[in-house]
Amino acid sequence: MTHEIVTVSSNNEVAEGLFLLRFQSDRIARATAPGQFVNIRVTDVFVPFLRRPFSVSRVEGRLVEILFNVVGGGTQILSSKRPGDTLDLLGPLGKPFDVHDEFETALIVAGGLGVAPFPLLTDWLLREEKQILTFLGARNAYQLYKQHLKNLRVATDDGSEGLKGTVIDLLDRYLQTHTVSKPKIFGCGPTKMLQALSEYAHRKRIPCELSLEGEMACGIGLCQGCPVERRNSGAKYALVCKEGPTFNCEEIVLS
Amino acid sequence: MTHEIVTVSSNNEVAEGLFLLRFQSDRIARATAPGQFVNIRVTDVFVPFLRRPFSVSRVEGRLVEILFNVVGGGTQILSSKRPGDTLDLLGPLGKPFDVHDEFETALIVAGGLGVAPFPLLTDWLLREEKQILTFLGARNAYQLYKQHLKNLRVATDDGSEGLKGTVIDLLDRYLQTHTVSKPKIFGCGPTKMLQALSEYAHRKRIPCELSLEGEMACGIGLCQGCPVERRNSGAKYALVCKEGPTFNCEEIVLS
Amino acid sequence: MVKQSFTLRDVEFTNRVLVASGTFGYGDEVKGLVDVNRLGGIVTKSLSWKPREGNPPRRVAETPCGMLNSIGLANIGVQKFIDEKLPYLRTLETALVVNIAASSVQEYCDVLSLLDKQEGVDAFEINVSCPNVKEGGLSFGTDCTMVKEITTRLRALTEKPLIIKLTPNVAHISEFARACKEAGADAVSVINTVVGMAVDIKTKKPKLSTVTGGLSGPAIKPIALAKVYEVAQAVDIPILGIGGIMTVEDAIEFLLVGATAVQVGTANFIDPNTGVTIAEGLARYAEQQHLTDVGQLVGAMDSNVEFSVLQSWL
Amino acid sequence: MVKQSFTLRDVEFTNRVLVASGTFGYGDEVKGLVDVNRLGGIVTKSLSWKPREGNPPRRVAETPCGMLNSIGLANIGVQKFIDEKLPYLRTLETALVVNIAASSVQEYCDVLSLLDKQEGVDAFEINVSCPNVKEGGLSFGTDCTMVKEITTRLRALTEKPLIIKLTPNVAHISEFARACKEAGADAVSVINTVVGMAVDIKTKKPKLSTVTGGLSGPAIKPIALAKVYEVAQAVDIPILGIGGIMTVEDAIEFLLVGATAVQVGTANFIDPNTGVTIAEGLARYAEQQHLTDVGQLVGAMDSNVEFSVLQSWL
Ligand SMILES: Cc1cc2nc3c(=O)[nH]c(=O)nc-3n(C[C@H](O)[C@H](O)[C@H](O)COP(=O)(O)OP(=O)(O)OC[C@H]3O[C@@H](n4cnc5c(N)ncnc54)[C@H](O)[C@@H]3O)c2cc1C
Ligand SMILES: Cc1cc2nc3c(=O)[nH]c(=O)nc-3n(C[C@H](O)[C@H](O)[C@H](O)COP(=O)(O)OP(=O)(O)OC[C@H]3O[C@@H](n4cnc5c(N)ncnc54)[C@H](O)[C@@H]3O)c2cc1C
Ligand SMILES: Cc1cc2nc3c(=O)[nH]c(=O)nc-3n(C[C@H](O)[C@H](O)[C@H](O)COP(=O)(O)O)c2cc1C
Ligand SMILES: Cc1cc2nc3c(=O)[nH]c(=O)nc-3n(C[C@H](O)[C@H](O)[C@H](O)COP(=O)(O)O)c2cc1C
Ligand code: FES
Ligand code: FES
Repeated sequence: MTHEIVTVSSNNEVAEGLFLLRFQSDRIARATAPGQFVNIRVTDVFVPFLRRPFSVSRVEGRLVEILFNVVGGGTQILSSKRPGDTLDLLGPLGKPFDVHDEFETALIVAGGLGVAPFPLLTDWLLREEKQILTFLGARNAYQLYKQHLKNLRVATDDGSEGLKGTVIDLLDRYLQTHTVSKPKIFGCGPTKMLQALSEYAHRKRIPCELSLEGEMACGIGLCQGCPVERRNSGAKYALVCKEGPTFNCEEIVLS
Repeated sequence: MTHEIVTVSSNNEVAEGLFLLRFQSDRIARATAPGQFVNIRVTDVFVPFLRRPFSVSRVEGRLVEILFNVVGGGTQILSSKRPGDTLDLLGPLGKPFDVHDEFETALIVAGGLGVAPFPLLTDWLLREEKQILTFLGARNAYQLYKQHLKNLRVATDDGSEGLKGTVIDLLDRYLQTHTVSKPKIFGCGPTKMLQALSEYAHRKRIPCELSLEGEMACGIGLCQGCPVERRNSGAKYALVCKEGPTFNCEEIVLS
Repeated sequence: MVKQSFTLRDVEFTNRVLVASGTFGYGDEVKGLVDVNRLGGIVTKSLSWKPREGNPPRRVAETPCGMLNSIGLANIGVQKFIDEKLPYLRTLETALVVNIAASSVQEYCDVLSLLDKQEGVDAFEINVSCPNVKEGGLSFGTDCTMVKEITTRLRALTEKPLIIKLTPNVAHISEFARACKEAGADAVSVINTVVGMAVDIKTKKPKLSTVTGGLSGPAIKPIALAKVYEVAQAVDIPILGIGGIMTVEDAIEFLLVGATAVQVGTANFIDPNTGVTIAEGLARYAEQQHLTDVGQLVGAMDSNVEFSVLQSWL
Repeated sequence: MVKQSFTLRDVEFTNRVLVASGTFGYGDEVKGLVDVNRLGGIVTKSLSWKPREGNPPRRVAETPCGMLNSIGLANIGVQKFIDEKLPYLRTLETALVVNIAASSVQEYCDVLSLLDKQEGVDAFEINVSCPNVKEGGLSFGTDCTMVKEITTRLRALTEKPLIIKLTPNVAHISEFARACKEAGADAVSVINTVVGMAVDIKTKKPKLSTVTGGLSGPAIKPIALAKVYEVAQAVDIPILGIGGIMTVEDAIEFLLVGATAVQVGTANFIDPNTGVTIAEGLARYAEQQHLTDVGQLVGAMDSNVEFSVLQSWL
């Protein structure tokens, strides 16, 4: 983890309200594993006051990509950054997805902006020579981001592209009609979708790792502000910023 | 007084750390008399929290000019405004200089950025067919702003231009060697200079109006936050934003 | 049309957004700039028996997301208010709440009695955050028995709505609210400013001439919400919520935690129209939420946690 | 070279900037990111006898120029701290202040006694902003006699510097400081967080699971300065100034009003290096001011106004 001032090299709206921001950082480009995030100070006045966490979406040479939705004040300011502007950030932070364990087929399941961490994961999985199937869900066709993903299948709430339904329906239909060898699910998206996904994975006995997005104050384990309930023995809560943001879905209770 | 969102048409550094900002507003261009000010909200986040008051420096058609120094957060943000950006402002505010009373020669005395209100005053005095003599003081030649002033004489602390000394010395030397008919002093600048100037005017029995710059919260008489001590009978304090910012120097005690 | 009004005793306030004492002058400063008749009510600057000059400069200082003030209750005095301000205020449709400050219980009574006879005065708000000269200047507002005494004495003098404005600078504000209710207050205003200070490190002097002052603005909004919530849990009389309200969303927060209405203060210095904007925003919001009455938002916060001092949060 | 250090009893702090409890973990989270040896001291997260899980989510919420927290004293417990954290902390040169939280006077005593024996523990800071289970959860910190009792009991148990951390959520904090001094405290820390809350109007639920929480950050700086000033006028024991310190200028303000040293809290969440940056900035500032000792800034505010509750500022 390092604290750096980096330079924005590009920042474009790639889908409805969805921005792709690239910045230069050798260190972060080299050190980041899929599922990790950077914590960005979007302004040096105190509004918004806290840093804003964003998954590293992809790395290309010394360029690092983040993908973000404009949902409030912080992302608004971030969307106004121009090439040459600087960003004050801490990263890479958090525990990455595990890509080394005993699986052969990665089932990547993303809801909306949950797609953010998966381009980088895809690159790593390819290096590990894993099979990859990607299931992407969004409200409508305009909000889809499909770059740098493999074997893509799409579901939209309004049916404007792909299956009309949830990304879980999409996954389920596929698995009913195909057999996949040694599957493992990688999921990211809204909490409701993650709840459904982890139930599904549990029922189907498919190993499943999820990336969570909870409110954070520090992002580095200082404040104890980001608990998620543990399912099993031991401490009652885990810290999303340190012990996560990726968790095996059997470990945690999503609420 | 109106509340307007105006558009910046230009904003340039015209001297060391000194910016000239032009914006478009028929209403303010028409309604403003010399010595009045506008109260600008430089940002819609809460830092800085309060509006920032600036004298109207000059009016040209529907263009209004303000002249400002970057001294802190608010003026920093203001200096970054670009043509096309909007400004939220209240104005014109405050009591203008009196240009109609019985004088023939206006002695304009400005210290540093105290020059701000005088281009507009000069235009009005010319219309009233008054004589004008302008005495300008600054730290050094780089900080001088000399546009749209008449019969200009200069003093600098370091002697890099004009007389080496204060603007009061400059004024005094002139009045010792020249006779002026029915003079009246118009002064604006740092409080210390205004104190010296009002003593001088008092000693020489020259009528004198000063424009003050105190901290303000509202700028429109709501908060009682901008008192200046009255010299004579009646209420102990006057409100700079409403009963000022221009005062006859015999009315007030500068502290 | 959504119902916006609320009543205290027999006085109707046309909507739930008032402007707070000391932040709107006597209501006549903003002619032409604000249509004050679209406000639920105007609360005047605190009035005392004699005029007050107020504190020497410097009286205001900016702070992060807020400001400090040390005005010193500068006001024109009750008689001049009656002679010079009331005639205009009478012509307005919006409710007029006169705020009273004093340095003795007797002064509170004298000012209120004189105003109670005046046509056009709809209600009273009592500023107890004033130094009690008898007690060597200790604020009335931090002494629960004093607050109760003032309320009792004033209650006996008027049939008009009597609102006590509480200071947040106490350990348990709900005790003060209870005392006010028991003494017959119709409502409480929560909160007045929070004690604060700032230093100019260039001059090494306090920024305010009085060293300490009153903190207001968005910085204190979370504090004000907690105080309103504490009071709402303790008493059932109406609460006027005050503190850092800048937007309609802020106002909704106050209603949800239990405020019957809100007062907009410091925001007026940035935009004197804030109160009107919020009043209209509240009506629009209530419509979107398919409510028939903005009042349905009051205390509508959905919380299973019952209020409990047991909580330790650090 | 400007002198930067100060001492409490026989413990020397190499400079006047510490990191505040609960905002720097146990000092081991930021290895590689912060050179903690350049801090005047580290104050640990509050430790209780048994480990505490803390409050359910949501525990933090952003506010204008600040944040609310409701961590619930989540900590690993004193024994685990001794076994797993202290060995590393011992290797550091910076002073180690262990902060203690408890739900009974006895628990305070037990935790302190156990720690007092441990090598590497330099001083104690007592967090009295904890619910007193005996008293139905009322915070110890708002009860002056309780604070005095805790101080007396703990004083008897240790020769190490004993610092009582006061809550701002009282009417007259100076009374509490006096009680601490009389009971033998070596210093007081001023302030802990201010009670606050926030509501999510989308869900109509309080943002924090515990409804109310503790407000911190620049928003409370003016409040903290006023409390430090009030305490400095009342007692002559050292004060550790805390509240919204983000920059060296902020720290200077605290020293000027009477703080012997400062603690940096929430700022660590935005930049964990803030404490080090401020410590070095203070030394540089003192040099520019031609001081021989940063301590010359302590209480150096130039104010003719003697502190007086007589001031009314509205
Ligand atoms: C580990 C982690 C990784 C993340 N990665 C990404 C990413 O790659 N791309 C992306 O667009 N966003 C990501 N987020 C969410 C992102 O941090 C928030 O959207 C952002 O902080 C909102 O800031 P804001 O000031 O614009 O909105 P705010 O004004 O803070 O909030 C606006 C709205 O967004 C909601 N919101 C705020 N923070 C979060 C959050 N952490 N999670 C969910 N909702 C939130 C608020 O409840 C509110 O309704 C991530 C969050 C975490 C914790
Ligand atoms: C009626 C009036 C007219 C003014 N006209 C002009 C003008 O035409 N051009 C111009 O450049 N400035 C003018 N000023 C001063 C201007 O308002 C301040 O410089 C500005 O508000 C500083 O804002 P800031 O956020 O940049 O600085 P801040 O961060 O607020 O303060 C930075 C430094 O500037 C000092 N300062 C802040 N406000 C004032 C003030 N009102 N007067 C003097 N010093 C101050 C502070 O004490 C501090 O030392 C005027 C002020 C008033 C009251
Ligand atoms: C400049 C100023 C003057 C004030 N004067 C008074 C007053 O005379 N009487 C009073 O009861 N409250 C007074 N107040 C307090 C406000 O009415 C309000 O309670 C407080 O500012 C908190 O609300 P806000 O954050 O919206 O400003 C004053 C506040 C400010 C900022
Ligand atoms: C997330 C968080 C956790 C805290 N935990 C503790 C704690 O365990 N014990 C304690 O005495 N103070 C605790 N505090 C209070 C801080 O130490 C400090 O007194 C307060 O935050 C004000 O300073 P600041 O504005 O610089 O943060 C905590 C503060 C925050 C923000
Ligand atoms: S966000 Fe601070 S510990 Fe996780
Ligand atoms: S600045 Fe508010 S009355 Fe003058």
